[in-house]
Amino acid sequence: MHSAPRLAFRHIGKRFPGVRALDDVGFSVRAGSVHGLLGENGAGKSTMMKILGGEYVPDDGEVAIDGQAVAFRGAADAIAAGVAVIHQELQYVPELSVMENLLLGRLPTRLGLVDRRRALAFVRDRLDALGVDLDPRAKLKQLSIGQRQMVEIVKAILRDATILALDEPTSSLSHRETEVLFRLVRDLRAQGKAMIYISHRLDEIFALCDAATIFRDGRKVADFDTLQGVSRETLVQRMVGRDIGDIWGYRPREHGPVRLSVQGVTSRAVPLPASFQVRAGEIVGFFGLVGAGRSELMRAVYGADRRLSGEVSVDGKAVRPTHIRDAIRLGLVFCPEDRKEDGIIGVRSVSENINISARRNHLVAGLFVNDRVEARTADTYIERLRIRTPNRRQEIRLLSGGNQQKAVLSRWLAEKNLRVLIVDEPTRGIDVGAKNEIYAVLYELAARGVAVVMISSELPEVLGVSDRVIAMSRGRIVAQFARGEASEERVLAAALPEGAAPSARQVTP
Amino acid sequence: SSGSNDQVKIGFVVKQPEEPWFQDEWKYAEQAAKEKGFTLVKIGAPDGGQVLTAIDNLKSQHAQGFIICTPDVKLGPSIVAKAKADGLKLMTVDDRLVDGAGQPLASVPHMGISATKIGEQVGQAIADEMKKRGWKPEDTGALRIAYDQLPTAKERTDGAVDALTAAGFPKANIVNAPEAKTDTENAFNAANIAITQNPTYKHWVAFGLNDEAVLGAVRAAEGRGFRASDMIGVGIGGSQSALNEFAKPEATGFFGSVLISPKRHGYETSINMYEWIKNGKAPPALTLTTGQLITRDNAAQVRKDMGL
Amino acid sequence: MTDTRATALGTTPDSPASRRRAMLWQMVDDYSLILIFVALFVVLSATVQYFFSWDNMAGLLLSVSQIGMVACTMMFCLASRDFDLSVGSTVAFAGVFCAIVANATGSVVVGVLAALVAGALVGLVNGAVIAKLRINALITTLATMEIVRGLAFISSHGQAVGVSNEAFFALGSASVAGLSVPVWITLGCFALFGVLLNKTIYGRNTLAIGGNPDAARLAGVAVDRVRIAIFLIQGLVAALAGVILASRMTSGQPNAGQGFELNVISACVLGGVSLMGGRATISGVIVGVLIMGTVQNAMSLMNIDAFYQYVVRGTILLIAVLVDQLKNRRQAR
Amino acid sequence: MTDTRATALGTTPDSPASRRRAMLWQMVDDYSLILIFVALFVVLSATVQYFFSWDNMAGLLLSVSQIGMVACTMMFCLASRDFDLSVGSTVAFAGVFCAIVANATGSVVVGVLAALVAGALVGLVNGAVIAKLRINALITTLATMEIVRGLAFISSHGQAVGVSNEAFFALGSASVAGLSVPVWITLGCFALFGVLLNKTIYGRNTLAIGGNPDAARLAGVAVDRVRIAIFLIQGLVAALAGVILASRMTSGQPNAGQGFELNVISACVLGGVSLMGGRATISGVIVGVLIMGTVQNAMSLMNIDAFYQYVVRGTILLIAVLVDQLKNRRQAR
Ligand SMILES: Nc1ncnc2c1ncn2[C@@H]1O[C@H](COP(=O)(O)OP(=O)(O)OP(=O)(O)O)[C@@H](O)[C@H]1O
Ligand SMILES: Nc1ncnc2c1ncn2[C@@H]1O[C@H](COP(=O)(O)OP(=O)(O)OP(=O)(O)O)[C@@H](O)[C@H]1O
Ligand SMILES: [Mg+2]
Ligand SMILES: [Mg+2]
Repeated sequence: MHSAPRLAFRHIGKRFPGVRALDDVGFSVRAGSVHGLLGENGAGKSTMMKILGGEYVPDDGEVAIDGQAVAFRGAADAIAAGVAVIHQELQYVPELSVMENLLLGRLPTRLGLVDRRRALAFVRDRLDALGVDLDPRAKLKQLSIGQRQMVEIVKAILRDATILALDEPTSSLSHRETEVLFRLVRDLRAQGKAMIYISHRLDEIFALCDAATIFRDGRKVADFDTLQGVSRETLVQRMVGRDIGDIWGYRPREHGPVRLSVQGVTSRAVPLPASFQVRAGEIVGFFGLVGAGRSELMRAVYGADRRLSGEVSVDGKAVRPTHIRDAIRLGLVFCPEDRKEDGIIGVRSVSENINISARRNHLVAGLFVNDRVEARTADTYIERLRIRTPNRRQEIRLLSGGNQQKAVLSRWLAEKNLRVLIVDEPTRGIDVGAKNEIYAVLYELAARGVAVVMISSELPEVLGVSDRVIAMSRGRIVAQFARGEASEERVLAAALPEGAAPSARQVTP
Repeated sequence: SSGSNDQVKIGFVVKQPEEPWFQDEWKYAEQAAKEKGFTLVKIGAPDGGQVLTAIDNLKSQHAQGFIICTPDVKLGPSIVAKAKADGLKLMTVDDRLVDGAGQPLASVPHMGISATKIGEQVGQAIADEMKKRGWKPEDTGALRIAYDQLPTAKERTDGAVDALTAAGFPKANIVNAPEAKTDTENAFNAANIAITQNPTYKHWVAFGLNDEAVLGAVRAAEGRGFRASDMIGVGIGGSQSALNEFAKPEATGFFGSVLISPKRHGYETSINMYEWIKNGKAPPALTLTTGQLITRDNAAQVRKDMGL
Repeated sequence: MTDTRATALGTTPDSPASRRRAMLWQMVDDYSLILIFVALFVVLSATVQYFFSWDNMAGLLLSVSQIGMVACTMMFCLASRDFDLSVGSTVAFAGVFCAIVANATGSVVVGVLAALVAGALVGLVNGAVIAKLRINALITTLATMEIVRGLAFISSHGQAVGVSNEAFFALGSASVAGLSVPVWITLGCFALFGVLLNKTIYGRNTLAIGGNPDAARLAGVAVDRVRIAIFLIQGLVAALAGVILASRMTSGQPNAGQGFELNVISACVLGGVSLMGGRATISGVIVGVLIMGTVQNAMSLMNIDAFYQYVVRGTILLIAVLVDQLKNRRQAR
Repeated sequence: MTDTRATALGTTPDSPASRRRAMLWQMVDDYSLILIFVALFVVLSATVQYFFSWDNMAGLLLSVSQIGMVACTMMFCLASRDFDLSVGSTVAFAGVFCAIVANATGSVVVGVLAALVAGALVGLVNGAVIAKLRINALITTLATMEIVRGLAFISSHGQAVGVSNEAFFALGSASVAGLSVPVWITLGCFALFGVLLNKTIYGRNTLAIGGNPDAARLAGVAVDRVRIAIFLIQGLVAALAGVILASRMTSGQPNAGQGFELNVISACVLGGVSLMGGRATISGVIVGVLIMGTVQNAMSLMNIDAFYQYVVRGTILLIAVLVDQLKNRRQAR
């Protein structure tokens, strides 16, 4: 296994206004191997991949393929050189079909016209061969996020690239889809491809990667030729620069009276009535496979989707069905899962994104924004959640994915009159250190008497953080477990649609 | 619009349906229709393409003939050809069609007054009033509120310039003030700048393609301190804009307007066309009307005399 | 976002009946605008005298022929998330320029070719400035709209330019199989650009660029080149429309086509082309064009007062999109 | 936990010199359009006779006063990712309506109020249709543009409506401290809407909606209400502009304000307001308005031929945005 590196980064440097994203970073990737890339949010991983994909031109240094320096002047150059990058922010065309997205830029033609039949046959063949279950004619906008992500992955694979970079490919994948992906990656490795794999889930790194590099603050802090014998703690320590003892840090709390009461709620996406309650100081974890309907249920509770029937109340006060502002005024808030579509306001500053909702509590004369208070709030959360940004005035779209997530979360933490916090996949795309911070924040809120609902697709996280676990399957609440009773097997067995054989995803951050 | 095929149906196509002038023409044509019992189809066609569409439309409705004021006289050959192809009798009003070489199409019966003629009348009226007030031409500037994009507008203002210079007004004192659009506000801005450029003149006169253009110039001059005694604006059309000025308690710089009778143009042409269709009596090949200057003093009387 | 997932995935097992119902609705949705138009057409045929006659239909088609041609290319432009205000000026300039060149050279063919090249050039400039210099399409084409209109006035001295060569008029007035040449050309454009949009790489790339420019670029689509091509073709077709208009009017007129751009864009948007890019169908555009033309035609036939025509036109426009919108309401969460 | 601060700031410490340079560039970037305008102004002052005179400055300001007022509200409209083509018609209708009501009641105040209410109503209809019925803003306001223009013609029978009450004319022609009332009102609008945009929850919510309407809604912004308010205020201000125009011209004219909407939108876009929403500054809009007015003014002063004015206007527009764009090129990649 001692071949020369297929791909090498040499002394790469990249600056953005106010940010040094990469500073003299280099590492190399062998053919037939998967190279893990780790680091905190904003460490520069995605920037490196964009350089590899020809999107950015590095300020310093070079990329070399087979020892030969290459200078990509656009994505097309990278593609021509056999490089395929799967980006963290999915890049698909919602209105086009799976087939067209997969073959975008290289549709087959006959007599100048697109040969749909041949294209469909080709795509079907390849999908079958890869063991991926997708309808090639469905439009991308009709697919779940996980399926869209699968399309991205397949798109890269279909290009027959020799170098493949996957930037947090599993962040929205279901358990089964993740297994499909792992199998694909292992096959590709066997075919001798050089791959870079970015993830915040360390067990994925251990499961897949042959070697690894760790970035911190735009610099390389560690290289591992092999991950044999390397411990999880070592990686975490090198990534965040400190020890994180018990990642969950759970402490039992007293629970108060019922804060959030949901009775028989239905919506267009939640056809069967759902009911549950959460007490003050309680953290309830919602687990389910992707598509179980957790997000849809919570959207209906919040009023983001029209509630067709049922009652929602906070401290006994009813929340009207379509009035988000009502919910917020009563202290019920919801942090959505789709960061890009429903979360960030891209062209506005970090501070704006944090303060947009809470600002109504400190208006001057009921109309004027209190800039001083807002600046303080923003800075507090930037420091508290370690949001990596040059300053609070930076447009949020320029932040790394994980840091955007932290800012959106801050928006809700900043609510003064917070009584019920519903967070949907709060740690998606977030690094280990920051996860720890977020859990700490959740506990602190709970200790203050907030009722917390956390949706997560990571079972260990649900089990590690929740006082109570609710399992959903096919749009229904199917089981509840007190903290003591909840085990991976039991929760998973409940969440799986009957008949499907469980093989628990061993995810611990 | 109902009726059998032997009922007379006449189209009346105009280039600027929103203009008061054409509204009036239509009004009087309607009066003729009521008297004679034929159907009048009013269509606005602001550009060449729409003229052709309008003619097709008339054919579909089984009209037998139409009267048109075209947006561009050079459309002549195509309008004639289209009318012939669609089997419609054709008369023109206000603007006379010309052929490719710019010569009037004598074969098409026409009633109107040439744009140049009206312009000359305006120029003459201004020259007369200047003489009456005893202004020295050297001290007087003339605002030509220009909109040369529109051929009629150019002909009108050029006519005024010709008449003014013929009356001894120095050509150098004529200031071109092009307006970006043909509304009062744009005329105002154009005039305002022209006045800024020529701070030496003691008096101003103004003319343009219509009353609105002159009104803008008058307002601009007022803003710069030129009151009624230092300003002679003469518009074209005798529209409500002009009458509003005359109705004001104090005289303004809007001295007068050359009124053309929409009644003759609307009523007579329609009657002529009706006779032509019904009784085969061809209208006179050319009827030239004249404009008449109305001022504060005689506006009411003149309008009454014209039957307006 | 979440609405149609279930259908595509086919994981929620549907009964055949509900599936059929869903498919029916899908059809109604897809063709709702066509249905609206058909309803409008039937009502007008029944109530408005002379509306449903061959003469009137031929006239109606002729009246929308210029808009129809350019709507095809505007569809591409909007589908790629761009915008073009300069088409009206190009129509005018091409007509004038064609007449001038034809008069100067004595050859109609040379005149027409010169006008088409000039139009393509305007489009090329638009496209290059927008794609390469990355200037907002609205501002760019607003600027070229002014410039090209100016050129039309300058080159014609503000006067209509008559053409002496009779051969020129055939283009606009000759009639084949009962329909005039401009109508045939427009039908040809519908067919051509329909195929281009749906069946060629060019069309699919256009939709991809409009749907997500970054995704298209990252997939190796030559985004800049496609955008430039879109504008270039648009300029060419606008010039063609201008030449035909000049031929119909037997002269090139520098102030022709004012407000043309808004009509074309409205027809497209009415036809369901999204201003946010990525969504366009040729059938929608055709119907959009026809609705616009039909309403105007019917108003003339009904002898509606010029002032009231404004109100009627606006109201009908609103009603058409409103009815079309109902489907989205039904789909919404 | 020692490195918390460094991470939070997220920047590797730069040298003071490079920091200062970066800040300078930042300033140039933020104010590039202002710099362009200042340069233009200086050049014109030095080369064009009468340009830099009090009379001309007062005239220039007066000539952009109507556009200036409405550009303020259009800024909000565009910032929230909407679009309004109906303002020109509203200007005309408000002028006519004000004159009619003032004549009928004999009270100027009642006339002005009636016009303002009518304008607000037009805006309300726009806003409600767009926000509640979710119809595309372009089509909606195109429809109301037609309808309202029709109403202006119908109510005035196509004629200018003179006002008999002399008191009415003061609004347009009285002069305070050397500048006329319309100019003061426009300056007031700049100040008011500048504060509204930057300092109030209304402005911030507008920008948030433009940036991402879905996210804004989930964050508790009353999206529909804000959008309706934006259109309502725009209608109100357009009506105010119309009343002032009528007062300046001493009569309400139904054909006023044609093409007004495009001028206003261009001024905004020129001033850096993004058509994609979420980005707007009042300083940019002011400069945009001033550039438009200055170019027109200077061309007239220089006696540039009307036909060439089109070309010059288009070219300057292009150059202004091009220079402004250079900063983005410098930042890219
Ligand atoms: N276009 C840009 N302009 C300004 N700053 C940028 C830009 N792109 C990235 N950055 C900054 O560069 C740094 C590195 O970002 P990058 O996306 O590479 O991080 P990452 O390691 O992928 O983080 P995550 O795990 O959160 O995805 C961040 O601080 C980010 O804010
Ligand atoms: N992979 C899928 N298979 C079937 N239906 C799906 C799938 N993905 C989404 N759906 C549809 O969307 C609904 C819920 O989607 P969503 O993925 O948001 O659920 P979720 O439980 O919140 O899962 P997650 O938050 O992990 O995405 C389901 O009820 C289903 O109709
Ligand atoms: Mg990243
Ligand atoms: Mg979910």
